[in-house]
Amino acid sequence: MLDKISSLWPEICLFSVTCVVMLVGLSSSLRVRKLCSPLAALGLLTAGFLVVTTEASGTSLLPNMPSYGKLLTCGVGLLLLLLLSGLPDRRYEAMVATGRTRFSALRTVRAEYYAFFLFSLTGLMLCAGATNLIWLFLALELTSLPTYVMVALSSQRERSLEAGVKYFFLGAMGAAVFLFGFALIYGGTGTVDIDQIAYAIRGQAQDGGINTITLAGMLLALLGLCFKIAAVPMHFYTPDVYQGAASPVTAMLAFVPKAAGFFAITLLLAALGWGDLTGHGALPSPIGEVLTVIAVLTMTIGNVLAVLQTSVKRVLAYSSIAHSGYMLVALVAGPGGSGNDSITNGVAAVMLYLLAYGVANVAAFSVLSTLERAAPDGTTDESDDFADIRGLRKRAPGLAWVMVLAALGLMGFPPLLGFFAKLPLFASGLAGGHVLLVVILALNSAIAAFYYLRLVSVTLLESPDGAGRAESFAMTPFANRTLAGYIAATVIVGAPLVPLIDEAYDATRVAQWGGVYNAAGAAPSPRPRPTPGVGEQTVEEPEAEVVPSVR
Amino acid sequence: MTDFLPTLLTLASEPVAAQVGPVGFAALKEVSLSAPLAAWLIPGLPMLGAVLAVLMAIGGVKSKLPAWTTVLCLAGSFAVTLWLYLQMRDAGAAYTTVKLFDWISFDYLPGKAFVANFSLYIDQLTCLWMLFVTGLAACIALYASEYMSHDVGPGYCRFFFAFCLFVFSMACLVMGDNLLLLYLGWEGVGLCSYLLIGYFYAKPSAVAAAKKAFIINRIGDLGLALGIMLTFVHFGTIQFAELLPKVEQYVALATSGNLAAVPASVQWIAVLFTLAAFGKSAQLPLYVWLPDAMEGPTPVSALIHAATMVTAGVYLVARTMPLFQCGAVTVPPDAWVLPGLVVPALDIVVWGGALTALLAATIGMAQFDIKRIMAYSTVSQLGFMFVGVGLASSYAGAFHVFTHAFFKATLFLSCGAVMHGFGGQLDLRKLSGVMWMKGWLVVGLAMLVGCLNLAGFPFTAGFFSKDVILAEAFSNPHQRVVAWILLVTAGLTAYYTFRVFFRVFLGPKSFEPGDEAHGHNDAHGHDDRAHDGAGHGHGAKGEHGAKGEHGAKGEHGVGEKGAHGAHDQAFQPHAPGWAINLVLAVLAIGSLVAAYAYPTKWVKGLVEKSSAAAVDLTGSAAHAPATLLGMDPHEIMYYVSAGVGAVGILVAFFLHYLGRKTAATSRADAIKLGALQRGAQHKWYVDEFYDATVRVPLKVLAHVLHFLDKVLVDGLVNLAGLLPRGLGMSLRPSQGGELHGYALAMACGIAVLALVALFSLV
Amino acid sequence: MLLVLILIPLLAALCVPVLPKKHVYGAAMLGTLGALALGVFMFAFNGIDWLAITGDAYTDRVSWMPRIGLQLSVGVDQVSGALVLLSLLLGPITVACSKTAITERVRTYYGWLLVLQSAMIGVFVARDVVMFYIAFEFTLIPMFVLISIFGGSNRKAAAIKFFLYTFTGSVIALAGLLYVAWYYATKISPPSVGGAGTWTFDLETLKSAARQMPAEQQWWVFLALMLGFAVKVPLFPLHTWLPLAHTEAPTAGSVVLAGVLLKLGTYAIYAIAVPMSPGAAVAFAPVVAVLAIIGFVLIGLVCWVQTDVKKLVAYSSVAHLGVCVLGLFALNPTGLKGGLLYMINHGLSTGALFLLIGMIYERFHTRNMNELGGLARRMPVWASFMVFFAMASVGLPGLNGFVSEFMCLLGAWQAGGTAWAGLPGGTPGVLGPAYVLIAAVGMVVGAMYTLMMVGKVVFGPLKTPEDEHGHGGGHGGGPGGGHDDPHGHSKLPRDLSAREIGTLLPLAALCLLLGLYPKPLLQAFDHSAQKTHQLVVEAMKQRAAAAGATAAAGTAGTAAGKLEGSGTAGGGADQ
Amino acid sequence: MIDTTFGVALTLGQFTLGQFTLGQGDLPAPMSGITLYHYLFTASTMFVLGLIGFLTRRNLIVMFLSTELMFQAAGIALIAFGRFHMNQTGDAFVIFVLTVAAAEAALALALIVLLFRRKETLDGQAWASMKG
Repeated sequence: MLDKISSLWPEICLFSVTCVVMLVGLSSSLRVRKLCSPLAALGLLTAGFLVVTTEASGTSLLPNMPSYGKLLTCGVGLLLLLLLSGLPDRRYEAMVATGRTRFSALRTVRAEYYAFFLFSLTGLMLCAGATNLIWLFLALELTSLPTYVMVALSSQRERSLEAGVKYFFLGAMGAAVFLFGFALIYGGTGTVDIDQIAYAIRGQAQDGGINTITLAGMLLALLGLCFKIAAVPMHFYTPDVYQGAASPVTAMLAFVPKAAGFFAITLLLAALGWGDLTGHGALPSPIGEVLTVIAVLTMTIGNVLAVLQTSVKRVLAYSSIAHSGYMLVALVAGPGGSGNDSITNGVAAVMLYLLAYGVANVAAFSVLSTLERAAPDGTTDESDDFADIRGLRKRAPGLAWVMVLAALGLMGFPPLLGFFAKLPLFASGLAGGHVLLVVILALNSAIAAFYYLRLVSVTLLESPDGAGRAESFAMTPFANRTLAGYIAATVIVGAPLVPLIDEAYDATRVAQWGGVYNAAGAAPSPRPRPTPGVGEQTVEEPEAEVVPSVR
Repeated sequence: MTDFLPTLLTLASEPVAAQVGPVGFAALKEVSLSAPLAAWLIPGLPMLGAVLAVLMAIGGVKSKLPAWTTVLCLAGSFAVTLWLYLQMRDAGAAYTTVKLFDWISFDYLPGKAFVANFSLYIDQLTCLWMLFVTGLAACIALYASEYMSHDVGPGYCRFFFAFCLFVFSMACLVMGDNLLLLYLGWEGVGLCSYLLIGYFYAKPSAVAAAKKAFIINRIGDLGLALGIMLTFVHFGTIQFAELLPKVEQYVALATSGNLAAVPASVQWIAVLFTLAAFGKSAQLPLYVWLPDAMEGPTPVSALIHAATMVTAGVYLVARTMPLFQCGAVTVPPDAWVLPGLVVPALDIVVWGGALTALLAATIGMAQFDIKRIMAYSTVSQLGFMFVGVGLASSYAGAFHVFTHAFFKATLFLSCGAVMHGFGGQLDLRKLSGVMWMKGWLVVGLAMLVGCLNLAGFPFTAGFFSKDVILAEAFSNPHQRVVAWILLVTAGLTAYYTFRVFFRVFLGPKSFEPGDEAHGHNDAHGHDDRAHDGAGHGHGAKGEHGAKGEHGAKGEHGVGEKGAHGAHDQAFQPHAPGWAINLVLAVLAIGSLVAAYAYPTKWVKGLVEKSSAAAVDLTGSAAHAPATLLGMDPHEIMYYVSAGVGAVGILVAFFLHYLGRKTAATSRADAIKLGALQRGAQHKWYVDEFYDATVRVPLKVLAHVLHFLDKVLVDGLVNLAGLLPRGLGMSLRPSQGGELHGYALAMACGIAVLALVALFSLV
Repeated sequence: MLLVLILIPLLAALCVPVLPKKHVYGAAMLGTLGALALGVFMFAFNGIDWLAITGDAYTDRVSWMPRIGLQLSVGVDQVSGALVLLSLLLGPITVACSKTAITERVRTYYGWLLVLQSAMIGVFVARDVVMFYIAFEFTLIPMFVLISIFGGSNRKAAAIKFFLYTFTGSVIALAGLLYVAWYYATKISPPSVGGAGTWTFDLETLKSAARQMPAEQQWWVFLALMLGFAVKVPLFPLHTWLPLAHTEAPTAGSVVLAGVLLKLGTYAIYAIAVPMSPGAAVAFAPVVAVLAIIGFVLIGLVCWVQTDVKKLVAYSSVAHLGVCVLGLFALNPTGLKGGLLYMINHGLSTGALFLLIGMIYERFHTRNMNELGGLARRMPVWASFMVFFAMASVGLPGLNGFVSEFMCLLGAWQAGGTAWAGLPGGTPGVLGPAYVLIAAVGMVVGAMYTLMMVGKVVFGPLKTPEDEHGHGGGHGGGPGGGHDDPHGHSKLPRDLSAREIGTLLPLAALCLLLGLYPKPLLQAFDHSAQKTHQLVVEAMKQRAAAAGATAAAGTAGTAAGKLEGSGTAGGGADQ
Repeated sequence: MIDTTFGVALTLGQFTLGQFTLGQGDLPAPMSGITLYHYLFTASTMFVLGLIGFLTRRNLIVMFLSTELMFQAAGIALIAFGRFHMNQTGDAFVIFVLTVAAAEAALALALIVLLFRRKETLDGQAWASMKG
């Protein structure tokens, strides 16, 4: 078990920092309390460093995913942290600072906030490195539970509470669904170890069909996870929750649970396997079809509903749904058989897309969270409507450009990062033989272009509205949120210029996927294989007990 | 001149066709000129003139300088043509090509080239055409120097620019060694025609006429372009020197009576060319532009729309005579109408020409605008020419072109002088006895010469050239009907010609000056520019087209006399100056002397020593026995046509001279022909007919298409754009905002997908 | 060096935002002129014999993302060279024509104009499919900005339609290109270490890879590519964005749009779609030709009833490019060369027409032909240019339009299939006289609408909105009070200024030059066109062989086998 | 109604799970005749009941309890499978599930208190201001 610990140093580090942050937040000195966010950043940086230096080990199915996923978590986490700072209890802090109220450790939420954030990121990291279902379940819950609180607490508005209630209850239901799915998977294969599950499924497939319980479990698990990635049919909460939560939290919601969901789905699908290794592998029968249907519905519904919105956050929420649909296309296609270290590797495509999507998302939400408008009651409210960003170029040119780049990046416009992330989605879909799916993807990109273009033209090309909007325009005093936007925009533009993407392609490579099948012994099977069905002895390779070559 | 009559009489008894045997292209030998590139001076000098005119326009020259440079250039061009002619005359039946530089030449397959260069093809036909083109152009430029003098300035430069460009284009048309260069000239003259018809661009009718001319010509050009493509695809070349030998085998087929055996792709070339020729030369059904083209300044009408450009169609037929000889419309044997019918292209040409000649003559009889009458007479005479070439006698056509160029130019310029002098008056009911007014004698005499020629008065050039055509028609047993049509037309021609002469030039002296706007409102442009440049003194007056007419009248037409306003009393005819008189005299004499070309067989020799000479289709055997009233047609035609002409003149004399007291009335007024007369006056409603059958439906179609484009094509696109929106609308209720609704939808979604899974499993 | 060429306008564009406003115009001019100078040097004075070279010149490869085979790969052959020169030439002209028209947000304007310039050059020189696609798409953004900020009253809708329409098309084209790339990597490329093929986006490699695809896949690829490129051209049913975009775009935008951007579509068809799937091109040539002819004739008629001059010229672009596409899909050297030449010629003459219309708009603030008329009197210089370019556009021989139009139509006729291929002037092909006979009607229609426009705007009684205004405002009052300038365009002379003439003169000179001496270009295009034709001929042989095989199985062999002499069976064996 | 549902579920269950019987192998069956299927049926029924409760009840606390029911359904299934596969993985899993459920319960109660303070109601339908 200790060998596992060695690969968990980043998570452990992050966890420890989280604890420290919680303690620091209890201090009555504002200066000390203000250390929360630097500490969190330090923790993330350290974790990132540890990811690079330690050897990550996840399942042997997707050996590169843990380190990539953890690095991604740290990177985007840092950007999200920049956005989050200053979000919670601003008013309370101000009151304390002006002496209107006395500091009370029970009333501050700053420390909790950062702690929740870091817990969630820890969960995400654990997701990427999960090797069995229990771990995966716990990691997913660790990712989600803090976010429920964050949503509900993110602002004083009623909307945040509404978002919180919707998010929490529906989330609980989703969790129950995938938990039941996990149970069935366990029932169908007799193990919770993902490598072994893969092995068992392989065996079942050769024995005349994958066990129905396994398939039912997979199906339920995937549907439950659809909640995390905001895919049809579990997408309904998305716009309301995204709109209700404060923008920085929305940015986090759009990335962290989604990434966790995709890590989990990728793991499950890897265990299920994309058919044989002839290069045109497809997911086993019902799962492949269902996932295709989900992908088509998700991207289409997301896009057509986004077209109608007047709230920027809702637009981004629906676009978040659509993006999940795009990524599902690549997952349907799978890593491809022979050329799975190339651009047609759908799993790698999803990993890269998560990066591009996360960064562009941060950029978009950084603009929204920087802008404020005066609410009728004299307080400030965050920007949400298109009217709030109309003519932004005249008031804050830098932010306007960030918004434009974010929109174009999400659109996948060349030569921005989004394009190079979308390219492998297309390529993997085509390579998997899902031409129709790719055409639907292309058409959906065009529909999406409509509302992204609207974002572009509203910010860049139009003049600010009269009607009080311009007067109520203000910017939050938190320069770091803007900074997050700038950094994200720089990445959107700059990543293709430096060979970063190329590296990313390499990092996301899932070269050894299918290794389990190539060399039959690749499955690390310290315990005897489960024997759920009959005819379990038919394994073609004789050297079944060879120890896998995990690097 | 002394031996003119005896020679004439001796020759008159000989059948024309028997004298010089047509030689065909095969008999031509290729020669090289001394200083061949000098031939390029013929188009080159007019081009120089055009460039100079442009430069002068830029330089703001406000004198007659552009006219002088033009006259000089054109005269130079004429001189070079003469030199060329002399060289070619010495060479005999020969041709030569002079290449300047490559134009459109490329490999269409490896090793196979499409060649259309700036290269001249010169044989005797070329020389004939270029001699009268450049000669007349030089004369008319001189005439125009005075005629256009009211417009000195940019307009003057523009006029002479287009004039020079026209001669250049005409030279390319006539001298091009390939069909594409011919096409360049063909469209080039069309452009110049467009620019010059629309010279008075402030007048909507002029602009409309110019547009009409260009577009109808474009229809003809379409035929030419398609014909050129077909020629190239079939023969692999469009250079005359290479093309004509390749046609000979088909000509042989055709002349041996086996026209149907010629491949359809060859047959159709001539048919397409016919379309082109009918467009450019204003034949049925494309003649309608030419009468309207009289909106242009008169020198332009004389040169372009009478003497030279409109004969381009005749030239095309003559130049590609071998193609025409094997051209036909063949109805496939299995067609359900007229199976197996073969209509030779030349028959189309003949019938087109004859019908046009008659139709235009009837219209010409009923018109009152003298320039328009001349226009219709041009259309009619062009019909004669087409009958000439259509009878496979390039000589007959070319000879009539040659003589017609002189006398029609004379006629137009005379009319122009009248118009110039009487404030743009062209109505023959408002002018009378002009010849006897002071300073108008030369004009009157020139007009008389022209009229005699046109009416086919014996021993005039027009008499001979028309007779050749008539005789050819009568001697061809298949074309008797055409011959009679032409004979009738000749009589009508004599009548309407002298109707003009008797009414305008003879009779009691009386006039009513015209509305200057009719002819001279090019002045507006000039005017406005003048005060645009020189301040805004007249401000309001010059700015507007509608008002400008008055402004122009005040400043120009009678400007010297200082009679603004009440023009009827104060108007004095503005007698032509030396340039106009000189040119009229020269041309009148020229059209008399041109008759000399008949007895000396000068034109005949030129034509028959060129590629235009047709291989005799009917064979000499068929030719000889054809008789009319028991005599040789050529012989009897002298008498018959002279008689017909005389009748026409006499009728005109009786109706329009005898006893005429005023300008406006004549005995002819008493003749009421009802619908017939009205029809002729209204040009048989052909314009209206075209309007109703072509233009209006096309316009409606265009509007419908525009509508469809907007509503259907773009509508579909917009619909596709709305589709996502509509889909979104219909899905929107799913986002009702209620927790339970979402939960229910999620549960249902899971159930549905589970069912999907179940179904795909089963 | 080509990369430098792309970078020059881009650098200028980067400088523009930081320069003081008054120097922006100069910087933009400098950038475009610099690029033009470099271009002229590269194409004319750098010792490359453009008539002799058979491949690309100035090839340059910079590795970009080696793991997915992506590289910055550039090169020019004669065809793209000519188009690059066209874009370079239009660069300074578009800058110059905006000097007085654009007075607000000049940095944005010139900056994007320069970026557009770079992107256009990028399309023509790209020798890597992804780079091509990036440049192809990137032209949208500057154009979008130019239209939606500097356009007319309906600019936003126009810009969005333009963007979405072309974006949708090209995304599908991208799918087609990626499919080819994937096909190459998995089916053709020699297996590398792990059994996977090398992934590349090299254009030349992919072209030959696509030709090895099974016929049906080639068809799909061709359709996908055509969908993307035909929108850009635009081919008949996909054209409706163009009139809108043109009408709303600022002058320079229209000039670039008509001059170069539309050619991206035809260039891509010529350089990518046809060489990738010659078999499909042959199969679809009749369909495409029919669409092109519909565009030429029927859209020509639509031009005839326009009242907005600019819309008329915009629609005429659809019509003209119909001829261009017809020529390209004749698929023989005549048609191909004609089509290529047409791209250049249309860029020159229609670009100039848009310039001229822009000058009018700047003076009178209207483009409605019912409000304008007889401008020849007030602006003779303008009128002369207008007539000149109208004639070039109509296809008057001696000017440039004719040469290419004639060649396109001749090419289509020559490609008359079996019946004509045997004649001395025929070539293998699938079109024929029927197409040309109908298309040629478009020549008359072209004359109709162009002369209608010229007749209304240039000739006729003088009519300007000012006069209408003047009448209403009681101008009859003072006979001596010259109301020369009610709107007070103090900057603009009544007729054209020297700057404006300067923008038109080079175009006019080139129109004349290419009309009288097109030979250099024709020769330059020769190699490329012959090569493409060769591909097509081989594809036709394969089709014929396939058809012959089926026919032999059934009844007697049809005429298909007679194509190009003999139905060589060898080529079609692998089908 | 219930009979029909039960019958259908029974048939489906036998179709899919008929091959397994609890207590196979060497261990004596404590309650002979009770198979894995019965446990799974119980678990499924609990899960569905939880779901139905979640969908039909408007009180937030009851809704939360319904999700707990679903969690525990999964727990039963896990235990049953653990027994079936003769390993303790399922049991271990259930421990973790219980822990998470407890954490969730704490969170839920906190949230519900917060909500109640704001609106003085526990009706889930009261929170529906955002939609579309």
